[in-house]
Amino acid sequence: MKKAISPAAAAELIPEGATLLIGGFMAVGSPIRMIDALVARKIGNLTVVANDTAMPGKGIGKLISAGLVRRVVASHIGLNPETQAKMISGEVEVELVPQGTLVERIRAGGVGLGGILTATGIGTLVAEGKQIVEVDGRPYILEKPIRGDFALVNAQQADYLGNLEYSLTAHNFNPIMALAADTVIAEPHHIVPIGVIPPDGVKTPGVVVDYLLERAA
Amino acid sequence: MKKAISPAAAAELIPEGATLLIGGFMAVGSPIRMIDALVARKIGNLTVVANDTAMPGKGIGKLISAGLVRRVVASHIGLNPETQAKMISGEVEVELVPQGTLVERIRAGGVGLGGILTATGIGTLVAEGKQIVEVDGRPYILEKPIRGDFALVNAQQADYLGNLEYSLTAHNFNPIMALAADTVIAEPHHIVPIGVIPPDGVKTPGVVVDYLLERAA
Amino acid sequence: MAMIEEMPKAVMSPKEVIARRVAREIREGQLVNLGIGLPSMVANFLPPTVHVFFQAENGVIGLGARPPEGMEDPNLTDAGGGFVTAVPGAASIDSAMSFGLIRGGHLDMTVLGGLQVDERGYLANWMVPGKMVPGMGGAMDLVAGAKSVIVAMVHSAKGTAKIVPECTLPLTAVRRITLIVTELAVIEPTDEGLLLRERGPGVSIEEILAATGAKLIVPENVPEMELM
Amino acid sequence: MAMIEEMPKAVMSPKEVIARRVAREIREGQLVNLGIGLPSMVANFLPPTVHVFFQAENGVIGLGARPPEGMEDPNLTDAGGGFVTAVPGAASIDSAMSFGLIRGGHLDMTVLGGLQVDERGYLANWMVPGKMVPGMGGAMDLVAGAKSVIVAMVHSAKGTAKIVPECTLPLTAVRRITLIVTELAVIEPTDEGLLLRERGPGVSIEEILAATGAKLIVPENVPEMELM
Repeated sequence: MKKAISPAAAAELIPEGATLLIGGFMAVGSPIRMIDALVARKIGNLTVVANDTAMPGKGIGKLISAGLVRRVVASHIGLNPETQAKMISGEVEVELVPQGTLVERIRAGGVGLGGILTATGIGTLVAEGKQIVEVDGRPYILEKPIRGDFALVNAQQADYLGNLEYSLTAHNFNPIMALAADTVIAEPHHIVPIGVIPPDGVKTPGVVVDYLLERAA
Repeated sequence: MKKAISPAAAAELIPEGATLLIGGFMAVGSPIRMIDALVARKIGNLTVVANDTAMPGKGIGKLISAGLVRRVVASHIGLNPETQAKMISGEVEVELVPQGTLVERIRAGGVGLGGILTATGIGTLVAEGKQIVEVDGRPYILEKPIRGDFALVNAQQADYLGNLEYSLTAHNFNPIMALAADTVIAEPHHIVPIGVIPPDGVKTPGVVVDYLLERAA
Repeated sequence: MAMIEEMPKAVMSPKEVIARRVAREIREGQLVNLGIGLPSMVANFLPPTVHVFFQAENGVIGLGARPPEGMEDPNLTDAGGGFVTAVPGAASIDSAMSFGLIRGGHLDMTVLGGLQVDERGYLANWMVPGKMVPGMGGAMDLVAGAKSVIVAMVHSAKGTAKIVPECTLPLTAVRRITLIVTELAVIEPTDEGLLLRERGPGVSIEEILAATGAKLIVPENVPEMELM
Repeated sequence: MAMIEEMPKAVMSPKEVIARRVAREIREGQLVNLGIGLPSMVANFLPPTVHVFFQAENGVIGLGARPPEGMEDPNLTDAGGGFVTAVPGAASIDSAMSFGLIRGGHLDMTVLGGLQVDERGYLANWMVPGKMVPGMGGAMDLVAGAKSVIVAMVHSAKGTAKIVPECTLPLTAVRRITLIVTELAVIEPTDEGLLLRERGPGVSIEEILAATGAKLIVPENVPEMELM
């Protein structure tokens, strides 16, 4: 059985300067209540690893607007002019990573691989300063694993054991991030009794989830 | 819409000397009818990549007994004394791969990665002759991707588009192998109309499946 | 997916010419990824007899049209964040599976916008240093991994050539793309260089050469493009 | 999972002593992988108040006991191929997820059999060259990846020591395992060497030393093991 905690209590777990893996794609499938609690708590100096920073005032964009983020690792910031402005001003450090490489680096962190070997980015700015490994005569970039202190994931449904189901395009980075952090906090839309989610429907086994956000008021 | 073909017609697609990825774990979740059709067709010189060779007379064990296999890449052959005897006599070449490494090598082949970096096997016989890559001071074995000419996978249910669902411990290597071969032949227990498997229930998207075995007589 | 709208060619916008021409490249049963913006228009011009699967890299195979008013699902959007539907038989995929399919060679075609394409067939489409740094999103994986890469873009940007001898903007990949489709021309990068395949509706070879910064190989016969 | 059976110690088999002692190491809420054979017996001796999740590496988290006669499902077996059940709240996992959990440090404990363990705490348990080459199955990943590795084995094999100065059989991993549990002793590999922690029921230190091929560090006080 997991403990259901309030967003505020969950935010209390997270210290200044933490590295957060945050699920979502343009705020779809992002842990919205958790983000609001972080904004309310005003813990700063965060590193956020996420596909994107959404838009100002939406999803992860709220953390950027509130000035709580020092570093972003993302594939795309194009729809959030605040992130771009803060990058140019030097307030936020941004590491841009191809989307497939980003999710696979997080997976590597979660499943205990030493890194990934990908042809994506070969011959581009992305390869600069990185080790190139040849396999059977073809070059690949060695991209390092990414892990978080916390993963903040959104799910459609959780059972009392923390088994998670996702819906349609709200899967995105969530099931992968749930494997790659020391502490995993899940924000489900619904919490259901054990057995409601059949074994074959579980996308994230409850054993990797530490906390569930309590139901929305 | 996929074409439903008979096991015999599917076996006709497979030439002598082909490399087959075959799902299953001790014959649980193995494509049994497909294997029987291969035995009936007597195409030899096969390379079989699978978790294990089951037992004599069961699952992949039938291919071994029939003398159709020249090379096996597996994590375990301990419950099939025929495989062991043929390995010792030199009739069958056996490459033993740690189970987690095996499935991840097949995944790398399927998702276009240049190989995997794993600490499993470091300092053991498994590391011999392989490239060691250091990442942040820790050594990892570079294990190469595996792909097949054909993947023969078993599934609980397919829809007419080839979307696949699996059941309980019959998942095992099947969803991974379905990504890693030039031609994918799925043997479902049931074939259902489009829409019966909801999008969130699909474990293998039909776009990667080439043929479905017709329903059992 | 949608009905073919018969329109007089004269009133077609450049983008529509491009989208209608790209639509002709798509084959029955293919898995296709359409970038946001211009490339997404291509879906509107597929004949209803051609069934393809559109992948939205954010998580669905079997992307469908816009949902009916009031039936939008916040959990079902395309890569641009717009509401979409899913066709019967669609599959939800997480980002690892989505890019596994892209990088692993399962994607038959991607249609992307471009800032520059050069004589090697290399594409630059993800940043203008010091000016626009949106990030590459999925573009680098798409160009590196898709079986066929079609660049769909207007031929030049406010008088500046986008088809150039060598990209001056940061590359998206060092892979030679498959085809360039603009409102003026269809151009195929080959071993020998950029081969002019087709002319836009009513466009002369001279007009194409004038608007192109790179050297083009011009065969004797350059037919006018047929549109879907 | 099962009821504790109260049995007089005198009639306990060596394997039962081992399984009952290992059961004491398991903590509430842990994710535990039990190898086939002796290790799988451990589940029988967990008190009903301790809830753990057993992983079968072939594809389920939440492995349960044998199913009722006639209710076996051919799609639900353990890593040895035997019919099992799944507890409420179980999760099906494919092999990539299963070993992702193992290699990624999500598995709290694995209990494995052993052929040899040496003074460095290294385990050999997957082959006897020229004699038995079953393959390592999941053992190498389990030993490399699990947070805690317990080797559960009878102390010696037909008079031949299995706890040795240096493994002569091929290693399973170069990781120092956490604890050795035999019917004679509980031994912890440490920086200084193999530390004798506990004696088996009614077993003297002399008997342990005589059956052990490796050097043991023997503290002043070596209590008799308590069994579950």
